[in-house]
Amino acid sequence: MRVLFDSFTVLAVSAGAVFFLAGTVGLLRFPDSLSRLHALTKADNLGLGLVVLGLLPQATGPLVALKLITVWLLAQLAGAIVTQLVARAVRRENQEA
Amino acid sequence: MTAAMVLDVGLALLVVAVAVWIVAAGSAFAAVVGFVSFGLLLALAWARLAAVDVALTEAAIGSGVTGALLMTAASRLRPTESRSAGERPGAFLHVVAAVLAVLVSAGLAALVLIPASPAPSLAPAAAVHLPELDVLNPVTAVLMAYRAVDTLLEKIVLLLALIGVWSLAPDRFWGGAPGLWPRSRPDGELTLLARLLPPIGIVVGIYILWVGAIAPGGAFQGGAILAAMWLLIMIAGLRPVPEIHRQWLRLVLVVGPAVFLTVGFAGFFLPNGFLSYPAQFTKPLIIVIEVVLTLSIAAILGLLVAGPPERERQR
Amino acid sequence: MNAATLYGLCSAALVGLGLFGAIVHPQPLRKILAFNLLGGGVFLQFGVIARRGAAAGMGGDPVPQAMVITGIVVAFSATALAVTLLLRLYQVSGSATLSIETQSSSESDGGGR
Amino acid sequence: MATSWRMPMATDSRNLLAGATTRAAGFCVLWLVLAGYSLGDLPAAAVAVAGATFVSLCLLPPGRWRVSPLGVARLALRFPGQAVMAGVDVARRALDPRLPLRPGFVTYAPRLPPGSARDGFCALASLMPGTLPVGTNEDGTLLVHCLDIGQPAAAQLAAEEAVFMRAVRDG
Repeated sequence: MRVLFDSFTVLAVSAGAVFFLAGTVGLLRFPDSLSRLHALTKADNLGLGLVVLGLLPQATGPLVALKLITVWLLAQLAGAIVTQLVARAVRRENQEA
Repeated sequence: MTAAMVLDVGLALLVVAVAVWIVAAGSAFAAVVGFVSFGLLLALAWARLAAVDVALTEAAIGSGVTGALLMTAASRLRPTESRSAGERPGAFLHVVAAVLAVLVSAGLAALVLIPASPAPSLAPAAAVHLPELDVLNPVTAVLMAYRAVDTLLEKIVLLLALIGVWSLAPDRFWGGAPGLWPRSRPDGELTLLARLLPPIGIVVGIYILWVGAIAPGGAFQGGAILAAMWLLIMIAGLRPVPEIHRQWLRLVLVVGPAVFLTVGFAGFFLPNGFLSYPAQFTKPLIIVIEVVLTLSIAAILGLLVAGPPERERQR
Repeated sequence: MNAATLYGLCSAALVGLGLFGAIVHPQPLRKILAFNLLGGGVFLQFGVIARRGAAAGMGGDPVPQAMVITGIVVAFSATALAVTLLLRLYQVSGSATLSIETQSSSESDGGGR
Repeated sequence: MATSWRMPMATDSRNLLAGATTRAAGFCVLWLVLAGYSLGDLPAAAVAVAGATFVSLCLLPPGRWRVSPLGVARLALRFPGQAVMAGVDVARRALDPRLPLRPGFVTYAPRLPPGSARDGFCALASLMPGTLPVGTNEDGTLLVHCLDIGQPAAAQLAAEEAVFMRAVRDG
C-alpha cells in the first residue's frame, strides 16, 4: 500500500514538474505578452495542482490535506486575478503606443 | 554532490543572477520587479539556513511591502528616467566602483571561508531561560525578552519614519488623506480580490502572530500580512484611505509602543529593572504586547506604503 | 563546502553588487534599490553566522536572527522615508536627479507641477 | 463606493444571520487547517474568526451574491477537468517545435450584467483553456484574448457562463 502511494506521489509530482517546465518554455517562446500570460497561468496552475495531488497521499491527516488544497485554491485565485490585471495593463500600453 | 547541495548551489546562483539583473536592468520598473523576486528567493535562502522566522519577514516585508512601495515610486518617476540617462558617470568612476566592490566582496568572502573556530554562539545562553519564559520559539524569546529594548527602539524608528513621511507633505494637505495609487477608477478584478481575500488574510495574519510563541511567526510577520490586506482594500477603493488627523488612527499607531513602554517602566519595580517581566505573568504580558504591537505595526506599514497626505482635509 | 559557506559567498557577492550599483547609478531610485541589495547581503551574512552558531538543539543562533528581523523592518522604514523624499523632490523641482547642473537648469525653466 | 466600516444594513436580518454563520464556519475550518485543533488556541481562533467574519460581511454583504450549493458543486466538479485541458493545451503548444499559435482577440457578449458576479466569471474564464479576458469594450462586451482563434472560443465561454450562472448570480 505504502509503495503504491509513494509511486503515485513520484508520478504526479514529476508530471507537475513537466507542466512547470512547459509553462516556462512557453513563457520564453510565445511571441507576445498576452500569449505568455496564457503559458504562465494555465500550465503552472496545472503543474501546482499535480504537485498538490501528488502530495495528498503523504499528508499525515485530513487537515494537512486540506491545507495543501487551500494553498492550491489561493494560488488559483491570485493567478486568475493577477493575470487579468497584467493583461489590462498590457492592453492599456498597446493603446497608448 | 547531494540533492540538497544541488538545490543550494542553484538557489545561490539564481539569487546572484537576479541581483545582477536589478543593477543592470534598463528601466527602474524592471529593476523593481526583479527586486520583488529577489526578496522571495532570498526568503528561500533563509529557510535553507534554518531561519524560518527571518524567511517569513523577508518575504512579507523585504519583498512584499517594500516591493509595493518601490513599484509605486517607479511608476511615478517614470518620466524622469530618460533625462537621467545622460548623467551616467564616466568609465573611470565605473572602474573605481568595480574595484571597490570586488575588494569588499573579496574581504567578506575571506571572512566566510576562514571562519572563527569555535563558531561564536549565544544559542546555549538563549536556551537556558526558555522554560521559565514559556515561549518555545527562541527567536520570539530574543525579540520580546532578551533584546526587548532593540524591538522597542525599532517600533520607535517605524513611528519616526512615518512622522518623517507625513511631514514631507505640502502644508495645505496636512491632516488630509494619503493619495496611495494615482488611479481613479477601480478595476473590477481587483475589487473582487479585495472582497474575497482580506478575511482569509486576517485569519492567516492572526494565526502567524499567535503561533509566534511556539513556532516561526510573530508580530512583524502577522502585522505585514494585515497591512497588505488593508492596502488591498484601500487600493481597490472599497474603503477610503483614512485622513491622518483622525484620533483613532493616531491611537492605533502609538498603542503598541505605548503599552510596550508602560510594561517596560513597570519593570523598575522588579529586581531586574527596565523591560523585565514579573515571573508569573511573563507569557500573558508578552502576548498582550505582541497583540497591540501587531495592530500598530500593521497600521504603520500600511501608512508608510500609502505615503504622505495628498488630499486636502475634509471639513 | 557546506550550505552556510555557500550562502556566505552569495552574500559577499550581493554586498559587492549593491555597492557597485549604489555608486554608478545616476537615478536615486536605482541607488535605493542597490542599497537594499547591499543590505540584503549584509543580513544574509548574519544568517551564515547564525547557522554556524547552531547549538543547544536550535537550527541556528537566535540572536543574530532576531537582529536581522529588526534590521529588515528598519531597512524598510529607511526605504520608505528615502522614497518619499525622492517623490517630494520630483514634486517641487520637476526632476528626480542628484546632479547639481541638471537640477539648476530645471529650476530655471519653472519645473514642478 | 467607499463607505465606512459598519455592519451592512441587512434588509432581511435572517439573511444576515445565515450569511454570518456560514462564513464563520468557513473561517473556523480555515483556522483548523492552519493551526490544527488545540483548546489553548481558542482565544486567538475566536478573535480571528470574529474579525474575518465581520470584515467579510462589510466587504461582501450577504445577499449580494445568490449562491446555489448544487450549482457550485457542479462548477467545482467541472473545474479540475477544465484545468487539465487548459494546462495540456498550453503545454502542447509550447513544446511543439512548430509553435502552433494563432493568437488574436474575440469579442464575447456575456449574459451576466456588469458586477462582481461577472468579475468572478472573468476570473474563472482566465483559467479555462485558451481564453483570457483582457477587459471590457465600450459597448459592454468582453474583449477576450485567445491562443488559437481557430477554436470556438465564444461557444466555449457561453457554455462556461451558463454553468457559472447556475451557481452564482448577483442578488
